[in-house]
Amino acid sequence: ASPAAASGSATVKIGIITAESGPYAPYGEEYLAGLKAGLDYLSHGTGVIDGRKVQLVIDDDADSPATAVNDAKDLIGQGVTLIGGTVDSAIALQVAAVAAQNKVLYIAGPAAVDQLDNLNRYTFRSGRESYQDIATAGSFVGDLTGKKVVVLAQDSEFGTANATGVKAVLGAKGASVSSVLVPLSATDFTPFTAKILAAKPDLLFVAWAGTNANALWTALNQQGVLGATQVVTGLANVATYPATGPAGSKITFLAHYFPGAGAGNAYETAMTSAVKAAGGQVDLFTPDGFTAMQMFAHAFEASTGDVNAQIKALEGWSFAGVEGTYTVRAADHALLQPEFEAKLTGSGTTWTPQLVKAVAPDQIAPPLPSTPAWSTS
Amino acid sequence: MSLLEIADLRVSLGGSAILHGVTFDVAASGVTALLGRNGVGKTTTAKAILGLYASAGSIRFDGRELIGLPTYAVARLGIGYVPEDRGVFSALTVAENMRLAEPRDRATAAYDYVYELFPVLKHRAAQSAGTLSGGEQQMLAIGRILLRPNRLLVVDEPTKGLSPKVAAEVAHALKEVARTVPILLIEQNLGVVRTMAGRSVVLDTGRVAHRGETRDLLANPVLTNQLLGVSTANGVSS
Amino acid sequence: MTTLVLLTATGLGLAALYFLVASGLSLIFGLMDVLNFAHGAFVSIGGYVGWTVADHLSGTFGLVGSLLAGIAAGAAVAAATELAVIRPLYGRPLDQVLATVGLGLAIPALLQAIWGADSRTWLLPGWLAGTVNVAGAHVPTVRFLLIGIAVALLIALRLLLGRTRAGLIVRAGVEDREMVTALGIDVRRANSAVFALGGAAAGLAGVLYGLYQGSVSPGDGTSLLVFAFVVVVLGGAGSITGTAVAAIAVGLVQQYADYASASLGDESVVILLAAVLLLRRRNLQGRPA
Amino acid sequence: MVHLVTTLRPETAAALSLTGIGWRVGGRTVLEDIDLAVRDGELLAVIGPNGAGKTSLFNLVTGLTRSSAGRIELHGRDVTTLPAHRRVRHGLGRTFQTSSVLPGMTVAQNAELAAQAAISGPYGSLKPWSRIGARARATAAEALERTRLSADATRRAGSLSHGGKRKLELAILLAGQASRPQQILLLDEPMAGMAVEEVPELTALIREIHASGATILMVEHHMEVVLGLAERIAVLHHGALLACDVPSLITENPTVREAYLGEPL
Amino acid sequence: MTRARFSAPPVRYRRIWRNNWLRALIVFAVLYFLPYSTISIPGVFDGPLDAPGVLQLLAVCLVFAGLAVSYDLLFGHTGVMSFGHGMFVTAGMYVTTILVNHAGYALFTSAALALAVTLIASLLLGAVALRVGGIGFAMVTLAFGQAVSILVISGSPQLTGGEQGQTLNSSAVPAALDGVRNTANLYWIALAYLVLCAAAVWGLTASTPGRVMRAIHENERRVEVLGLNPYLFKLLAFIVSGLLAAGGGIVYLLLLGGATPTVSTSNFTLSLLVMVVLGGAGRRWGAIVGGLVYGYASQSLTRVSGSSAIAGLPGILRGPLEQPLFLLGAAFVLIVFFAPGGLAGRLAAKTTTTGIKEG
Ligand SMILES: Nc1ncnc2c1ncn2[C@@H]1O[C@H](COP(=O)(O)OP(=O)(O)OP(=O)(O)O)[C@@H](O)[C@H]1O
Ligand SMILES: Nc1ncnc2c1ncn2[C@@H]1O[C@H](COP(=O)(O)OP(=O)(O)OP(=O)(O)O)[C@@H](O)[C@H]1O
Ligand SMILES: [Mg+2]
Ligand SMILES: [Mg+2]
Repeated sequence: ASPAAASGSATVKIGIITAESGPYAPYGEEYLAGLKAGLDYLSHGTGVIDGRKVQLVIDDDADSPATAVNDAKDLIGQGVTLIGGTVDSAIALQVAAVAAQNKVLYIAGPAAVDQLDNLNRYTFRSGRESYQDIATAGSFVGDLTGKKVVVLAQDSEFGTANATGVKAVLGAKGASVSSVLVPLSATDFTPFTAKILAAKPDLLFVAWAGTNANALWTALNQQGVLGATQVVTGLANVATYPATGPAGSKITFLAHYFPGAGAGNAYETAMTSAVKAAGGQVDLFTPDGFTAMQMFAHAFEASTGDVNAQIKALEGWSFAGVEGTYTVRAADHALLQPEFEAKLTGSGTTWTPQLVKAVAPDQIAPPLPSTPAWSTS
Repeated sequence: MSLLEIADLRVSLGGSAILHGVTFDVAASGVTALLGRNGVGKTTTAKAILGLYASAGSIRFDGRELIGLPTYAVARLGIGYVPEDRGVFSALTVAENMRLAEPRDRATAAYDYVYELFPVLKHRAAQSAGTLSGGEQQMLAIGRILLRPNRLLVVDEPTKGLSPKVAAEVAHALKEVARTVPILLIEQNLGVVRTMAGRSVVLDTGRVAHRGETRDLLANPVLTNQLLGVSTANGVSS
Repeated sequence: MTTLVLLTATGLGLAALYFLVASGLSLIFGLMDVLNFAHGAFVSIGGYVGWTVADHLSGTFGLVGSLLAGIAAGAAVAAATELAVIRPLYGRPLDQVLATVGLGLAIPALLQAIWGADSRTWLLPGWLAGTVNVAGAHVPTVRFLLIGIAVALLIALRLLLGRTRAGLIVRAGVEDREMVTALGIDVRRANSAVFALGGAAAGLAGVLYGLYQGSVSPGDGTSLLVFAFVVVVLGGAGSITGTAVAAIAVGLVQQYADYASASLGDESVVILLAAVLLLRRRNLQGRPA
Repeated sequence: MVHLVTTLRPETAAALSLTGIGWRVGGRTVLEDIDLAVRDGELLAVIGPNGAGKTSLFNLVTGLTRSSAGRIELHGRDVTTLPAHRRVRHGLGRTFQTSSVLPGMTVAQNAELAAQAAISGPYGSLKPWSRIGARARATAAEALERTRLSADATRRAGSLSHGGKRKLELAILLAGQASRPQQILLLDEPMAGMAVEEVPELTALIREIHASGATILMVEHHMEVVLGLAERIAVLHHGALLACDVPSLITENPTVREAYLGEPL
Repeated sequence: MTRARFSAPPVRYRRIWRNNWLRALIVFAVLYFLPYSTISIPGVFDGPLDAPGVLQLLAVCLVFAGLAVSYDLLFGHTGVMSFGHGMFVTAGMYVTTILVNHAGYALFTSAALALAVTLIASLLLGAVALRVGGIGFAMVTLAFGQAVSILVISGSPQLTGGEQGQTLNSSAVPAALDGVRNTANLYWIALAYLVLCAAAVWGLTASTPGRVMRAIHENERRVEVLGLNPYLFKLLAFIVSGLLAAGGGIVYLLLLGGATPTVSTSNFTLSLLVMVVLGGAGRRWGAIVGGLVYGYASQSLTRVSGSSAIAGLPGILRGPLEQPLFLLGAAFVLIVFFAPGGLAGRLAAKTTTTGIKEG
């Protein structure tokens, strides 16, 4: 950990555990940039919010659960009661457990796994979840009754979760959903394109977390899948635009966020300028950081010591932010938020996303849990 | 005059001193036998000459200091080595073993000579050396060295494991070779030593205990008894 | 039918990729008995160097350039490794492994530090980006490039090892370095040569993997390493032809299995490996003496 | 277990009997149709030109390689299909032509392991070292004593001189077989590379072992030793059993003279 | 690699045995009392030794050390190289988790069952795999290891949680183990595990079968001709090390509060190999030292790489140094050069010097 020099009664420590090295480093950096931008914005550049000096203690989890848990315990041991971050859903779940054990507030992000909702009283999230992505995709197509939908995903928890998610969401709209799963070890994707074509879908939903996205899109393009059916997928961070670019014109993107998605609202402009000032670039997960800081601030403005008060303050809190209006749903701590439909325009290796339309939070709100994980007292 | 001059050669292995100051010469022609009981340091001496063990003192070959030279450089000076454990490459075929040893300019004459001496090497050319019989391996070790244009041969127990007949043949062959190429011969079989005659050096626990004409040594029961521990003058023959 | 053709063709492409990576590994392991865990890193280096070249000069010219650059880079890095890390550790096989593991960790991290964690897109020259119609199947042109080069490499290596003394020297060196040097041979030079050769193959593989994927990322080579090991073992270390056969087997099996079912696709290779090894009990006992 | 063997053994049976033994490998016939019966307590020398198949024969008998034809019996029980380690329990022991010791362990530990293997019975049972250690050490010490290696007991076996390793081979054999009844020992060129002075001593040692009741097969090129020790001599030639008879007759045999002895030096 | 020979100096059992127990006693006693001390070693640990973060870190180091010891029994002492050791750690971790979370068994019952499962699995696998020798065996185990890994990651996500792993039902975790304030207890459990491993392996290697194992490492054929069946002793080593590994998996599970698929990857097994070699294969203290060092490095290099000292450096230097893996890799290479034959050997300064030159 690297605690800044300043400390004392008038400071609040916020512990951040996220990837600064390893494959997820870029996302971690995006998040941190947003976080700092948020602090800058909320403290009007002073670093002091509500009369308290905010001190960020940032730990690199290097995408290892062991390190993350160790960091969490270390932070808690140091008396930190506000913890945030992590890209990797696996790690987020582990940290959430530690937070609950020790009754400290944890605001996860950008980890997208649905289980972070309704997990425990102490865990919140500052980003979107897979369900909302899927629901967004669902909102693109009109009447789905009798339509064939195919999900292309990796044969992993993330992939299968998406597949089941799509079944639930679009199946409810009368679509018949099947899935084509890709082994994690696969480097050649032609077999799967063949399968997809054989299925003759009306809509192809691509849920891709893995690397080698290029190879995937090239294959889909070369084998004529993109021509044969409507294809929907999530718009990843800026660096991947060139990968999806060539096929981009034929794809409808659902976007958690991309630069400009906020249509230049106050928060977005503030965030953008702050990040630019810091020599960075706004990207997919920058808002998650910004939002996290908003939530932290709201929490410790309610109380610095009493976690229950903080939870109370956050539960049901609705606020304006980078992407639009957010609501922390009291029942399961899901973060209701807008998502976007976008398309890529450009050529070569330079592509820019264009906003097609924003999708309202309630339109894509995840269903309430049948059995609450805790009793809201 | 002498081709190889070893002076005050000292070697220690695994922390213990093995050779404490060995001094002897190898004449420019004929055979010089290096004799001694088991474990006195014969092989160590040979390996030191080849630069396989780090050593102190001086080893001058044709006036050139060998100590400090890497082994391949020593070998390139024309010193051929037949190690005690034969050192055949078991993973390679007989032919490949020989190809490794042969000089750049492939001497077919040499091949003919070797094949004549050890026909088995020809018949087993394609067999992997590791599966050769002990004696066959010994033949390969000797044969492949004879392919090279040597100026000095260091031969460590060449007749070990050879049938009496072949042992005799090898002895005579080496004697032939010795006419043109001087040989430093380490040998336990006194019969062979006698055939080759020449001079001999006897080691005892890392020191030279005796130098002189082989004939005289073997003719002297007292000496042989004291140095080699054999009572009868005409020692043990195979 | 077309599907079968497609699967087979692309399967062979995959096989070519595996062969490219495994051949260098097999060379170094088979001849020098060094299990080189840095091989994957060499591949990645080749990839990035190649990508950098292609990034500056586009088109076919750039393609050739990046291939050459990749080979050169791979060879250079490997040679350096042999000189600085492997050579001082001869006779200490465990330490050699540890050192290569270290490099295997450090190099990708280094690449990430230089080029970032995000994969870099590799724009193929037009003629390579398309597909070739084989009996109705659209086989990506790149695959043919890979197959072609793999075959060329196979032939080249066969000739090199079959005809040259170097292969012989190194093989002998693994068994008994002292005796080889006692035959007046400087075994170290041969070793460097072989290591560099293996590295060159790795570099080439790196570039081609980049083309194959249309991108490069730091972990590329390492991710292929397990498959490479499998191929090497199946083919028998040091046997180039064996490696080729094994690569084809693995490539096709994996491709077909992937099509059959995802979970099967993942397991197929390891099942193949276990089966083959257990059935043809290769036990490395000493020779009768 | 060991006792069973003794009681079950039919008195008539030869210690070792080979019937129609053949070994083909790599398209070559190394051994062909060997019939040989070694009497209990006999000392049989096996001679023959290099490459005749002597070591191969030993490998077949010890089970390191499997014969492609024929039947091997130890004390009347068929062991043709048994793995090497099972045959040892019928009293079989051997030395190797090229010394095969445990280079990283001390000379003493080499012998101790052999002793332990013999003491702790079939599966090298898991008896605690504290129980068998003392015995093993004693046996080992004795074996080293008899082979004059006591002085080197604490040295790494790998650091022994060639002759030293040859002696250790014998020591291991002694320690390993000490506690086994009706031993059958195969010695592959015990004298190779031994200093002349050692030869008489080792000869004496082998005679001693033999006198203690062991059946011995010995491959040796050292004719003086062979003639000094052997009760019978078997001659292998091109993988076939050329002759098997008392020394005097063998040395007369013209083929043996021509193919094997040649002109003695 | 399978030809690896390490020239351990001659061992005179009784004496070394005794004072080694003494040494062990001291070392473990010190480790036992660590959580009571409030000393802080700046630069090494941030915070005093009794700080939860520090204890957690140390606990993980101890588990790694134990796992390394278990692997060394197979690799260093018997000369059998397995690339599938991680699968036993996985077995311990996942069987326990699944039984607790999905079958609702108590933690200890589940752990016991996990060990039972491992026992059977290692017996079967060993019986089959040990029929192939050398690198062949390494690859068969690699294959099975991979198979298990794939099973855990994409076999049945709802059961294993796939690549996300699965947090252990906190309700099943005894109160004495949950929460940061109880980290010391976890630390002691980890320590106990290490002691167990050390005792087991040291005891075994000094025992009758242990000597055979080492002999197999040296010259398998010789052992066979002595009338011992190498196969059985290898199998014994394989099973024991497998069981110890599973135990490690369970302790690790407690430390993390959940199961993680990382332990099933071939990289994890590789890291065990690294620990052993790092410390010195087949050496009494080798695996322990290696495990501790590796554990510490792999966890706290992120601190170094993230430290302000490095952030201050010029770009060319900073880039790589900010990558913990780079530091780790570089460290290995350096250690190999400065501590031939492993750190333990260095510490004991027992590196045997032969006069043999490189040709
Ligand atoms: N690597 C080593 N470490 C320690 N001592 C060694 C080593 N190699 C050999 N020795 C010792 O050095 C001495 C000389 O060995 P050397 O092999 O030269 O004997 P030798 O005269 O060749 O005996 P032999 O006739 O049995 O071959 C022996 O006592 C041997 O034990
Ligand atoms: N695996 C094998 N493949 C081919 N030939 C073999 C194999 N093993 C042994 N041979 C051949 O069988 C013959 C007998 O070998 P063996 O070692 O038994 O001879 P030997 O009688 O012991 O000779 P020596 O007295 O030289 O030790 C040799 O010619 C050898 O080349
Ligand atoms: Mg010698
Ligand atoms: Mg023989």
